[in-house]
Order: sequence, then structure tokens, then C-alpha cells
Amino acid sequence: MLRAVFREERCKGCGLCVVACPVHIIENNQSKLNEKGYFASGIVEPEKCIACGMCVEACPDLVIEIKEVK
Amino acid sequence: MLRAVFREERCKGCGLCVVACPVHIIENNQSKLNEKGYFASGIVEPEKCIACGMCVEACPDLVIEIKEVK
Amino acid sequence: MAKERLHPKSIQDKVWHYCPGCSHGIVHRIIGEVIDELNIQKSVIGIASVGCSYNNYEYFNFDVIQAAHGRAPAVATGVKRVLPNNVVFTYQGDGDLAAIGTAEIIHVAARGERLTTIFINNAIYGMTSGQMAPTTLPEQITKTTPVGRNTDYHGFPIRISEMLALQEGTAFVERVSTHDVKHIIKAKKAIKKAFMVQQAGLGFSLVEVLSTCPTNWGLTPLESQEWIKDHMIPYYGIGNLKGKDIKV
Amino acid sequence: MAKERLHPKSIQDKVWHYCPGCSHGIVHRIIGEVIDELNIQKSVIGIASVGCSYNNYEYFNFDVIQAAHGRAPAVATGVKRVLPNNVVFTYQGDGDLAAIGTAEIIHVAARGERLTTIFINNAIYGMTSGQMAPTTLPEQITKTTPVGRNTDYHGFPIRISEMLALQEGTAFVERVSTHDVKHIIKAKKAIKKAFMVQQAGLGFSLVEVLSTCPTNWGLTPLESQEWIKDHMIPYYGIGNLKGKDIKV
Amino acid sequence: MQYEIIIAGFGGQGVLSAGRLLVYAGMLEGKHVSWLPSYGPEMRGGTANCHVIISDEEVGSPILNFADIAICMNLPSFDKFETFVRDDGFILCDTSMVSSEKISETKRKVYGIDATTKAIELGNKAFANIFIIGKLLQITKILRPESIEKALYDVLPEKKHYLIPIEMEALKMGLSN
Amino acid sequence: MQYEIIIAGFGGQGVLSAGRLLVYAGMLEGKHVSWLPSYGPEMRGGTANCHVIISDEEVGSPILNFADIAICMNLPSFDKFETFVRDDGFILCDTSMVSSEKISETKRKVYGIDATTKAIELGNKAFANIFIIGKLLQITKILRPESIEKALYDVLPEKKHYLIPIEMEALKMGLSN
Amino acid sequence: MSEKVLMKGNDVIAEACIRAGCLHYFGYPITPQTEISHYLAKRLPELGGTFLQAESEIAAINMVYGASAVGARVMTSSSSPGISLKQEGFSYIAGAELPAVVIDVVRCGPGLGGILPGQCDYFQVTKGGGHGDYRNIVLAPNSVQELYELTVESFNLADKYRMLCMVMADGSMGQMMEAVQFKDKEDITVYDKPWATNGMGNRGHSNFITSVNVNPDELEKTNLRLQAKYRLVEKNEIRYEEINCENADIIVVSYGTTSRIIKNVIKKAKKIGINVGLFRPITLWPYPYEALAKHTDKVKAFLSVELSAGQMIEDVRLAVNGKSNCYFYGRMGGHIPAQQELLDEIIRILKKEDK
Amino acid sequence: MSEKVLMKGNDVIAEACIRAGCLHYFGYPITPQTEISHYLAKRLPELGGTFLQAESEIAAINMVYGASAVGARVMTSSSSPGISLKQEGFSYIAGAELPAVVIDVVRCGPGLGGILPGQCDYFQVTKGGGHGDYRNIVLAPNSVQELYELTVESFNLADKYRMLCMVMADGSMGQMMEAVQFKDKEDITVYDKPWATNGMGNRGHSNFITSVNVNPDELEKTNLRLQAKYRLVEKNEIRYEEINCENADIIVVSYGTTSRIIKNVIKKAKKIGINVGLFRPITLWPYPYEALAKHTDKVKAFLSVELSAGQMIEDVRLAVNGKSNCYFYGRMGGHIPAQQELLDEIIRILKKEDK
Ligand SMILES: Cc1ncc(C[n+]2csc(CCOP(=O)(O)OP(=O)(O)O)c2C)c(N)n1
Ligand SMILES: Cc1ncc(C[n+]2csc(CCOP(=O)(O)OP(=O)(O)O)c2C)c(N)n1
Ligand code: SF4
Ligand code: SF4
Ligand code: SF4
Ligand code: SF4
Repeated sequence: MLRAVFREERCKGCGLCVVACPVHIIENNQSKLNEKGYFASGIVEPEKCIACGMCVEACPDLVIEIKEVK
Repeated sequence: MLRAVFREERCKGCGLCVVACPVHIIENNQSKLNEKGYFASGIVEPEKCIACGMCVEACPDLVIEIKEVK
Repeated sequence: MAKERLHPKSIQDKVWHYCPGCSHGIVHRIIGEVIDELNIQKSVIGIASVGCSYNNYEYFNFDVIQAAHGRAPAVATGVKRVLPNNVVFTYQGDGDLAAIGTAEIIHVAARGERLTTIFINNAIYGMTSGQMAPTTLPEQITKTTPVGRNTDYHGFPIRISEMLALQEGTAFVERVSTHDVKHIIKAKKAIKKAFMVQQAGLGFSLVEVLSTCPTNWGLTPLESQEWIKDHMIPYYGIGNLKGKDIKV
Repeated sequence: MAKERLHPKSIQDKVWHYCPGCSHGIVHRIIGEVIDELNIQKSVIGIASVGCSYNNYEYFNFDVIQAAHGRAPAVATGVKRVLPNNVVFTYQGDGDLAAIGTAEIIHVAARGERLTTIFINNAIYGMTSGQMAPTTLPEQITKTTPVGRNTDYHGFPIRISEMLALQEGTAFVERVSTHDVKHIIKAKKAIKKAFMVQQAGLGFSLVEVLSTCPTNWGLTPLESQEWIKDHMIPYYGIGNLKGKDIKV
Repeated sequence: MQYEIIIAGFGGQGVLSAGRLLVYAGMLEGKHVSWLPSYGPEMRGGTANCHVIISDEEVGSPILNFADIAICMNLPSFDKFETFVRDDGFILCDTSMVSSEKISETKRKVYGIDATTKAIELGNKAFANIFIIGKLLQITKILRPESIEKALYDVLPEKKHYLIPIEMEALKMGLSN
Repeated sequence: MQYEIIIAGFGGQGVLSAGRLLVYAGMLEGKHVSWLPSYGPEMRGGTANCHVIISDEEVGSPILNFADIAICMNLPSFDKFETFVRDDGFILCDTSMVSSEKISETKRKVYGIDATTKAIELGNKAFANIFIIGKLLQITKILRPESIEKALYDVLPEKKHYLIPIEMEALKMGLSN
Repeated sequence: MSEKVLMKGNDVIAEACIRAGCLHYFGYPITPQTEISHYLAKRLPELGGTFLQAESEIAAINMVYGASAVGARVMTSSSSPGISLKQEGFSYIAGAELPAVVIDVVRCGPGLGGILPGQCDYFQVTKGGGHGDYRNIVLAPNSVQELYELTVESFNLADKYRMLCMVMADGSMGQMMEAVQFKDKEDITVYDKPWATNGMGNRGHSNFITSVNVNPDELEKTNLRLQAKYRLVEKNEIRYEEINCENADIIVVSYGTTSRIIKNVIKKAKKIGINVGLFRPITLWPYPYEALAKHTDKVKAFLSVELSAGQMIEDVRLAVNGKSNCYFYGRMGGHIPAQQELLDEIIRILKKEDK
Repeated sequence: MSEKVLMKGNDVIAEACIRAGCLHYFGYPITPQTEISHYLAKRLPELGGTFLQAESEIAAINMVYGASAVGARVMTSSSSPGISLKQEGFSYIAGAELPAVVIDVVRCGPGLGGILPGQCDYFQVTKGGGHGDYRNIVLAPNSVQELYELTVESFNLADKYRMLCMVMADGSMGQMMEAVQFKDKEDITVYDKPWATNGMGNRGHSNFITSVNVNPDELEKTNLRLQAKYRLVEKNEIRYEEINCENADIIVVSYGTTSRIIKNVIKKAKKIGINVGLFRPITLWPYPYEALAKHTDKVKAFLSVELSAGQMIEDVRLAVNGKSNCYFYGRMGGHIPAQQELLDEIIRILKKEDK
């Protein structure tokens, strides 16, 4: 299945993917900092992902790839 | 009488006044160099001068004045 | 609609140093993808400039030359005249291109150098921490316009795209925006076309990208997107200015 | 119609060094007369540039500052910001203004500095003995375009007036010519108006004067006049580009 | 007495203002002080640090090659500045950002406070620096809390003064931690 | 033997090419030569001059502070370079441009030829320089007329070669004047 | 004297400029001196002066040229690459004999280099990076207090000699905060400027400002006049500080930031019985050759410590003129030598000299 | 060897450039070196190379930077004010370690100055007019023949060391005509340029050219590498000429145009029993300090003769290091010292030394 995969260590928590997602499954977790000191975003309901790539377009930090996940 | 007066020592003999003069009374004397080494122009029939100032407009070297001559 | 979107080959696997929400990252990704799609990774030569993206050669995975402030178009000219068959582009901010580099960009356009310029217009100097740029909007507050840009005192923003479109050597100019996905996709199309216009040898091509600088605008990334939409686009307009009908 | 025409007060009584038939002299005379007519000899400050007219301060009879090549607009800005009530103008050739000084002239226009620029476009570098200028016409032969300006190789002439008219800070732009008396009289009108626009504080004003350089064109003074008419005017056009309707 | 302190962390953690606050308070107490920030593109998503000197005598060089105290607000800073501390000095770190494992590895004396976690609890991770200052004051008595409060009023722009009571609360929490 | 010559006149009088012709011919005759023009804005409606050295030995400085011969094609040049000539040297001048009054005032030996007048008679004031060269050759025998002719063919662009017979005629007139 | 306040070096420069009566600033942003313009952007328009962000460093220096030509006190500020771009302008200012103040907050080169502190532009500022025989006065403060005082002074010097006066600091001087005490009133000399091209008015004759002269006699005369002026500056304006030089075993020559480290080193060295002297040139041009030369008989060696590959060392050697040994120690890239590092170097040198 | 031909210095430079295999020229007109571009404007396009008149000197040097970055032999030429404008570019070229050739036909300064010959930019070209610790190789020919040979050589040196090599002539060198004899074939070394950013191709990794590094450790390392290279150049590339130095009473140090006058003076002096030596540095950087120093014991004095207010004299003094007296004689504004004038000066100095 094609799905958005977040490389969390690249994320700067800007939140642009959150608003870009047409199915509203991306969230920015305001409680845990990644190693760069940012609150990273991620998909909360992966199974709902339609792999549209909108988040890829929106993300300024190349955090997200759309790829086959088993 | 108002008339064009040539300050010959300023003249570089470019000939622009010659073509500008509506009454065709300016000539460029090709036989005598002025102290700068140019053939200077001058009015050949002063009494025909209508003091229109066309030559003043045309001259790049401020050679000509229109002024009262006795 | 779903298709694989992997890390572009033409982008190295490094975390870049831009601030959260900064458009530089978006445009970098687009450039990487376009170069992959045009299959020119081996021949493209990028010219980095002076601004927050000064070291984009650490991120791009193709040859890059770092140029002095404002001089990327001249450097690119030197490159292209020696290697007319390589694809050459400059990547410049508004301080770099529209202030110190004004003469250089106008003259590559006038000469019709077969070059592409990606012009990041974020209406401010990012790297040096937020001074007025030539493209700063009227009333906009920056470190050097502390009570807002007063056009009577500081002058008017320069419409770079319009000015360059006027040059006969320019083949293609488009102003695009990064404020939402729809426009980001359009931006990519324009950038791709600009490269193709160069490949076709038609003249100079430029894409002006209305971009965010959340850090120096003092806004969140999301607010910054809004600010492009609400302030920059109304002032500058977006769309094609030259070469719309070119088929490449 | 007959009226007295004496040596202008604002011009010193010296023989200038320009070549026979050179338009510099015509424009100098016009400037002197306009300054006399506007009665601003005591307040005007001229900025000389680098080109054949580099030492026009020896001819003008008012205060003049000689500026570095291309930088007259910046120098003028420094002057005008300190002395906003004085009339300040730059006098620049096409090498000076349209090549090395491109950034400076565009930015005074964008800033809307209350300055006037007299731009002598003779399509060539005079002082340095006849190299291509940014305004050199296509096919024109110069020392650095020995087989003629090839737009594909050397680029296209820059239309300075059009580019500067585009800037919002610009109030008045007109392109005039010196190729015959009728046009010389029009040139004077434009120059006078440009000064008056400055006095009215309306913004930047510029007059581009299509001019001869018989020496480096390799033509006689009369042939040079023809060349303006037959080649320069068809390419550049003459007339007002901005501020036609301003009443001053 | 002369304190040489380095304060380091992520760009957004307020390490520069922490330093500024310290020297300002120091000056208010009549001491000789200097403050020198690292500056530049590191600011963009990178790390920042500043060198602070608070002394009874005139300050020589404002640039530190060693410090009595290193305040490390994140892991990279801890790694970088651990060896910067003199043998008789100490490290003060934000334990929300530096793992206890790491801490246990160093030979230097280390104090800790989970400043960022506490700051997030207080509603803004930007308060982390003031927790740390509180802890510093607890350990060293280098400055009086009142001086910090006065410094806050002088240093912050008027429109941010409403935050000072919360900041002082954080300071006290640090002081008593 | 070494000849140091200065040639001076108005911009349009061909003083630079006269010099060029001399050194070219000198080289053809196997001599060491140098030529140095004055350059710059003087060209615009002003005066021009060049320094010429024709020598049997290697040339030291190409710049002259004194000359054996000054060729003055106009009055300002005469005024300027009169004192430039060594006591045992001479001045050669265009008597159409320098009055005999002036000439009588100098202590230097002076030769004259009314080159410009003659040139105008021949149809072009630009021939004045070749008259002068003829005169120079007559006085000094520094170079052979044939070398000048050969130099003319080498120096002038092809499309001006048709002028060479007239120039040689002028040269001969100078030589025999 | 007013109270001590804590300020950043760059802010102090800006404040000093205002206090010196300079109300016109033209500049272009560059790290590490941008705060100067932020400060002035706020204050100068309030005071009825000019703050103008130019389109480039070149435009800025030429705006300064224009403003100075009409008689204003005027300044610009920049850092290394920006200073390189202004070289033509500096040469014009010298040729036209205009007063102007330039602040140079030096970073690391060459090229875009880095933004950390450097002293690697010593040659550029002292020997003339531009073309032609000209000189600029160069002041090198080493504290925020001195930044203030010398910046004010630079305007007086510029006006007095009608020449460019540069204040050379480095990134850390500009960025550091330290206490500074402002005077209640500055010592400002107001100079008549009859040469200013500020409009002919009733002057009766036109003025002009120029640096060109195609007549060699006249251009040589201009140059001789400039040289005479420079000799006068050399006579009147040399400044330096000596610490512990009287009985020193070795004299360290150092200016700006590095000289402060030496102050610490002197203390450290004393503890181990070494007498280190500090000779600190405050004017880098004119250079205090004679004052430095006075020590040649008494010390074992001289050591030039710089944030460079070795530049001022040439002036030290010119001063010492073979009468003693001269050594160099430098760091580059933004690194600052540590006290111990310098002390070790001093010990090494003294050992060598004692052999 | 082909036949001798009579050519203008500037034309010879242009021809030498082509012979050295440099097919790319970017420049901006300025007197007294415009003929270089006239020549190349005709020839380079015929040869399939590039002649491009840039919009400014700054654009030109940055075009050179770009062309060099992709591996081409490339040059520009200019004169004093134009060279000042290129200083930032020079510093970038040094920092990025790019080979490039720059011809500087020096005129008189400061400012717009005059267009007559000068040597008043010696400091600028030898001490680095730009920012940062860097050096350019500087060659100073004194004949049209040498203009040719050294111009060709400059391209080899630039490529060999990956640095900027400058040929410094003056207005009269560029304008004079003299016989020159071209080689049938030039000694051109072709250097591999694996660092060139000429497109990744099948290289397998991307290249980049840069002069920036914000990491002080790395930037210091870059600077140390540059310095090591400069030491190597100092070791390998010093050139000079000595005439009559062996038994000289006084050694005149002089380069370029003025050194030719000294040749005449030597002959003149011999006639009145004075033995004058000429020490002519051909590389102005690296400067032949040691070679010059070898003479300190034997002569009564050194005299630096320059078309300046006294610049190279500092290098002479650094070389002599107090072991002999150093004098200076200079002219400015385009004036060239006359032989007698110099001889008189020499007599004056010798009289003083004999006392
Ligand atoms: C010659 C020179 N002048 C100034 C600078 C300082 N400087 C660095 S980046 C920059 C401008 C950055 O603004 P912009 O081009 O808009 O890019 P951004 O940082 O916003 O991406 C300036 C002025 C420099 N490095 N070199
Ligand atoms: C920095 C610099 N570059 C180049 C020059 C040489 N230069 C003198 S005048 C000139 C251009 C003259 O052309 P233009 O401006 O068209 O004026 P014109 O002589 O035709 O009146 C140039 C390039 C210079 N003096 N300074
Ligand atoms: S857009 Fe990218 S960087 Fe921003 S929150 Fe989403 S994944 Fe993180
Ligand atoms: S226009 Fe003037 S310069 Fe020309 S010929 Fe007539 S008078 Fe003489
Ligand atoms: S300062 Fe602005 S332009 Fe620079 S990285 Fe940050 S957001 Fe982007
Ligand atoms: S060279 Fe041309 S522009 Fe210059 S004075 Fe002569 S004709 Fe006029």
C-alpha cells in the first residue's frame, strides 16, 4: 500500500502538512520534542491515508515520502 | 540690430549651423584653420541675418550669440 | 492520483538549516524533482547566492557554485558561455537579486543568456535578520523600517518580473506562490517550464516565487502563508508575464 | 521671433573639449539656459559622471560633484537627502548609466528620489574610444562588436526610459533627440519640465537624449545627425513616456 | 570573584536572553560584566550560545576558552561544551533535553533541572531558560533574585511585562528545585 | 646612433601615425625602435604627441624627457616642446601652423615646411604628416624613403593602399623641399 | 558623566554616531554589524536626519560621498566583503578630500568566509585596498567604551583632515555587551566647509568636488598635497597604549579583541615570573612605529598576535627594523587564541631567545 | 622562433592570452588597456571562444569566477579604479581556490585620477586589496617581449596553484610599441581539474565551489591550506633580474617602466664613475626578499624608485631589515622621472652616505 511516511527527525513542526492534508489525519504532537528540538508532526490514522501527496507538496523540509508500506 | 555673432575661436567647424540656418548665410571656410586647428564657420552675408537663433540651437560649441550689433 | 513520491535523487539526504515553515525548503524540493524529471542531474549546474540559501550546495546533489552577493547571474554567464550545452540556473533571494544584484540580473536578461533564475521573493532580508528588501511591501515593518515601509521615504517595491519581462532577451517569466498546495504545484510547473525554455535555447527565463520568512516576519508558518495570500499576492499579482504560449 | 541669445550665465566662458559635432555641447548649452530660466543657478547641484563629460564642472557655472563611474545617482541621493530643497541632477552617458550604473539608476527611480537625470544616449562608449554600450543598436559596429552587434551573442539594447518609467517612484520620463533644431528645441522643453517636476517634489525625472558621437561612429557631424534620425529614432522612438500630463 | 559562564541550546530556547538577563542583573549589583553571543546562520534551526562574565574586577577578554559553568539546554550543547568546563566548575543542564545516561558519562559535576518539561507545563517552552536561571541562583548565589526581577523589567519591552510574574514564579520554582 | 624624436600636433594631424610609420620603417631597416603615444581625453579636440626612438642599440626607457628632434605640427606643440630639444638637436615644424615670428624667437635650430598648406593643396590636410616625414628624411637621412613606402603598405589597411602613391609623392616633395 | 549602561558594541557605535552630530547614515546590511543600522533606522528619522538602506555597499559609499560633498557629517558601516566593494569609493573620497566615517566590523575571509571575528583585513584597511596613493585614518578600539569614544572622535578627525576615518572593530567587539558611560556633552568641533558644493548661493563662484585631473603637473601637486597631509596626521594623531612595557621580557603587539586576551595573559605570566608587555596600537594608520621602536633595546623579542595569517607583523618588523626578533602568532577562521595557548607561545619564544 | 613584429603592449597581452590557450575573456572598458579587448573582440569569437563585454568590472570578475569554476582558462583586464571594484571578486577567487588571470594596466590615482602611467597600486596588488588573508601572484614585466612571455606564464601559474595571477603593467607599457618575437609553440601545461563544477556527468558525486564555511575549525583549516600554498609559491616562483649589482655602490630597486629608465641611468652613472646596480623584482608577490637581502653588506644604500608616493619601499625595507639605509624616490600624477633627475638623486644619496 502507498502511504505517507514521515521522517520525524527532519520535521520542524511547522504544521503546514496538517492543513494540507485533505483527509485530516496529520497532527502536530505538542508534547514531545524531536532531537532537533521541535515538536514533530505525524499521521495519526495511517490507514486513512490516500497517498495523495498533498503533504509532500506542502512540507518545506522533505519530511514526507509516499511509498509502499507493508 | 540683433544679429548672429560667431566667436570663431570656439568653432570646431562641424557645420551644423550651416544646415540649420533658414536663410543659408552661414558657410564653413575650408581654407583657414583657427587657432584650435579647425576650419571655422561664419556668416557670409550678415545683413541677411534674421536673428532667428536656429544656429544657436544647432551649435554644439556655444560659438554663436544673437546680440545687438552696431 | 496516488503515486510514489520518494526523496529526489537530486537532493542529498541532509536536514537543511532553514527555519520551520520557510519556503526555501519547498522550492529546493521542487528544483530537485524537476531536475530528476528532466533527467539533467548530470549536466545541470546551479549557482547559489548569498542569503539563507548560501550553502544549498550541501543539499543539492549536482554541481553547484557559490557566488558573491548579487553576482550569481554574472557567474552563471561565465559558466554558460563556456558550457553552452549544460543547464545553468541561479537561485537568488530578493536582497541578492533585487538590491545589490540589480545590474547583473538585468543584463543577463538583456543579453538573453540561456539561463534560468529562481527568484525567492520573501519581501525581506532573511539571513541578515530581517531588514527591508527592495520587494518589502508598503507599510511592512522590518528592522530597517521600524515604523513600516514608507514609500515616500524608502521608495516603492520593485516589480522584478515585470522589469525583466520588458527585456528583449527574456523568453519566459512567471510569478508564482508557495502559500498553499495548489499554488505550490503551479510553481513547480513554472519552474519546469523555465528550465525547458532554457534547454530550447529561447533566452532567459525566470520564476519569481512569493515566499515566506516566518522568522523575520514574526509570524507562524501558517500565518505566513496567509500573509502571502493577503498581502503579497494582492500587491504583486501572480501568473505568467512572458512566454505563456511557448510550447516546450 | 528674433531675441537676444547670450552666453548663458550658468555656463563658464571656456572652450570645451568635446569633438566637433558632439551632442554633449548642445545639451550643456540647454542645461545652462534652463538653469538660467528657472533662476536656480544658486541652488542647483550637478553630478558629473565618468565619460567624455567627466569634467563638465569646468564648464558649468554652478556647484558640481564629479562621481565615480555609474554612481552619480547614488551621489545625488546623498546630496538630496541632506539638502532636500536644492535642485539636484545627474548627467550621465549610456556606458555610465546603462551598464555599470544600472542598479543605481533603477534604485533612485524606485525610491522616487526627487532628482533629475539627463541621460546622454549616444549608443557607444565615447571616452574610452568606441566600445559597445548597452544601448548600441543591433548590427552597429563598435570596437568590441567589430562585425556588428549580434543580439544573439551580445544581447539586446536596453530601453532605459521604458524600464525606468515602470518604476513607481518615477514621475517623468521623456526621450528626445538632438538631430535637428526642431528636436533640440523639444529636448530643451523636456529638460526644463524634468527640473520642474523635481521642484514640485513629484518624484524622479529623466530625459534620455539621443545623441551623436561622430568620432566613434566614424561619421561626420552631419552624417551623425542623419544616423540618429535613420537608426536610433526608429529603434528607440522619441516622445514622452511618463508624466506627459503633469502641469508644472 | 569572577564567574565565567557559557549558556548554550537551541535557537528558540532563549539562551541569549538568559545570558543578557544575568549580565544585566550583574551590572545592577555593581559588578563588571560582559556578554558575547554566538551569532550567524546557526540561528536558523541550529544552536546558539553566549559567553557571560560576571566579575568583581575589570573584565579582560569577553571570549571564553573555558568556563566555570556551562549551562546546556540541549544535547548537542552538552556534547560540545562538556569539556569547556574547568575541573572545578560544573554543568547545569536541562534534563528534559539531556538524557541521564549522557550525564552519567561525564567526569564533570552536573546539576540538572527538567526545565523544558516544566516550561511546557507552565504553558510555554520559552520559559525554560528562567527555570534554569533559578537553578543557577540556587547553586551559586551569584546574583539575587530581586536583581533578576528588576532586570526583567528593564530588559523586556513594556508589552511583555505582564509575563514577568509568571517568569518570577518559574524562577522561584527553579530556585527551590 | 640613436635618434630620440617627439612628434606633436593636433589630434587630426596624424602625428601618431607619423611616429608609427617611422618606427615601422626603422624596424624594417633592422634597427631597435620604440613608440609611445600620449593617450587619453586630450584626443578630444586637443593635442597629441608620441615619443619615438630609433636606435642601433637596445632601447632603454621608451619615455623621453629630452629629444634630439621635435616635430611640431602646430603652435601649442612648438611652445610645449621647444625646450624639450637638446642643445645639439633641432625642431622641425609645420610653418603653416607656426608663425615665423615664433620661430625666430627660439634658440634652437629650426627647420620648416608648410606641410598643411601643401597638404590642403594636395586635397587633404591629413597628408601634412607625410610632408613632414619627407623633410625629416631630407635633413637626417635617418631612414630610406623605400622603407617608408614599404612601411606604408604594411601599416595602412588594404583599402587605403590606393592613397600610397599620393603619399609617396608628398614624401618626395618633402624630401626635396 | 551619565550612568553606566549595558549595551551591545554595535548599538554603541550607532549611539556614538548620533552623539557626534552625524545625522546621515547610508548602509547595506551585513553580519556582524547589522544592529548599527537597526538602531539608526529608528533614531535618525526621529532626529530629522537620514537613515537610508542603500541598494548595495557601493551605492552606500557613494551616497556618503555625495552627502559629504555638500558638507554633512555622514557615515556608513559594513564588514569585510562589503568593505572590499567600497574600495573604489574610498579612493575617490581620498582623491576628492572628503571627510567621512566608515565602521568596519571585520569577519573572517577570504571570500564569503565566515561571520566570526577576524583581523584579517589589516592590510586592506591600513595599506589601502583601493587604487592610488592614499591613506585612511584607522582607529582600533578594544572595549565598548572605546568604541564609543573613538567613533565620536573619528568624525572630528575626518572633518579636521578632510579624509576618511575608519573605525575597525571585529565581530566580537560589535556583538558583545559591556557597560559604557556616555558623556553629558561631546567634544565636537564644528569645521567650516567653504569647499562644500552645497549650492553656489551668494558665494560668488561655483565649487566643485573632483578626484580627476588629466594634467600630470596638477595631479602630482594634488598627490603631494595629500602626502603632506598624511605626514601631518602621522605627526599629530598617533595613538597607542602600553601596559607593562617598561620591564618586559617580551612585548606583545596586539590590537582590538586580541589585546584584551593579552591583558589576561600578562597576569597569568606574572604568576610564573615572566614579564609580558602589551603594546596596543590604537591608530593602525598612522602606525606608532617610533613608539614601538623605543623598546627594541630593552626586550628580548616582539610577538605580534593577530586574528590573521600575519599582517600587522610587517608593521612591527618595519618599526623594529632588525634591532630585535619579531615573532607572529595568529588564529584564523573565527578562532580566538586562548590565554594558555599564548602563554605557551611566549614561553617557547623566550626559551629560544635565551639560548 | 618567428619573426620580430612591432606591436603595442596591449595587443601583445591579448595575443599572449590566445597563445596561452585562454579562449574566454570577460572585461569592461577602461583606459589605458582598452586595446586588449578590441583585439580579443575580433579574435576570440573567430576561435570559438568567448569575448564578452560585461556590464561592469564586478560582473566581469564574477564571470571569470564562473568560467574558471567550470574549468576554463579565463582572464579579465582592467586598470586601477576597475581593479578596486574587483577586490571582492579577487577575495572570492582566492577563497574558492580558482585559477584566473587578471591584467592590471595601472594608471594614476587616487579616485578617477588620471590615465597616465602609475605604480601607485603596488600595495593594492601585493598586500591584498580585498578582505581576508589571501595572496595573488603578481608579475611585473618591463618590456613588450616580457609582457608576452609573462602573460603566457601567468596562465600556467594560475592553473598550477589554483590561484589568481596578475600581470601588472602600467599605462606606458600597455601603450608603447616595441618589437616582439613570438615562439612557434608555447609551453602550456594542461592541468587536470577534477574539482571543476562542469556538470556531474559520470563523476559519481557532485562538486561544489565555495569560499564560505561557518565552522571555524574548517575555515581555519582552509586558511592554513591557503597559507601553505602561498609558502610553496614563495619557495618556487620568485623571479627577479639583477643588473650590475655585483660591484654596485648603490642598488636601485625598481620594476616595470621605471626599471628601464634605470638601465639608462646605469650607463650614464658609469661615465662619471658611479657604479649603480639595478635590482628588478619580476614577481612583486612573492617578493624576492632574500635575493635582495644578499646585497645588504656590499652596497652603501638602496634606493627604491617608483611611480608612487612610496609603496614598494616597505618591501625593500623589510628585505634589508635595518642592515643598510633605504631611500625612496618617486614621481606621481603620470610624471616619469628623468634619467638626470635620478642620477642627481643617486649622487645626493652617495654623498650623504659617504659622510
Ligand atoms: C557583499 C555583501 N554584502 C552583504 C552581505 C550580507 N548578506 C548576507 S545575506 C544578505 C541578504 C539576504 O537576503 P535575501 O537575498 O533576500 O535572501 P534570504 O536570506 O531572505 O533568503 C546580505 C545582505 C554579504 N554577505 N556580502
Ligand atoms: C570603474 C571604471 N570603469 C571604467 C572606467 C573607464 N571609462 C571611462 S568613461 C567610460 C564610459 C564612457 O561612456 P559613456 O558613459 O557612454 O559616455 P560618453 O563618453 O559616451 O559620453 C568608461 C567605461 C572608469 N573610469 N572607471
Ligand atoms: S510540513 Fe514537514 S516540517 Fe512541517 S510539520 Fe509537516 S512534516 Fe513537519
Ligand atoms: S555649429 Fe558651431 S562649432 Fe559647428 S561649425 Fe557652426 S559655429 Fe562652428
Ligand atoms: S530567516 Fe527567513 S528566509 Fe531564512 S531560513 Fe529562516 S524563514 Fe527562511
Ligand atoms: S568621443 Fe564622442 S561623446 Fe566623446 S566628445 Fe567625442 S564625439 Fe563626443
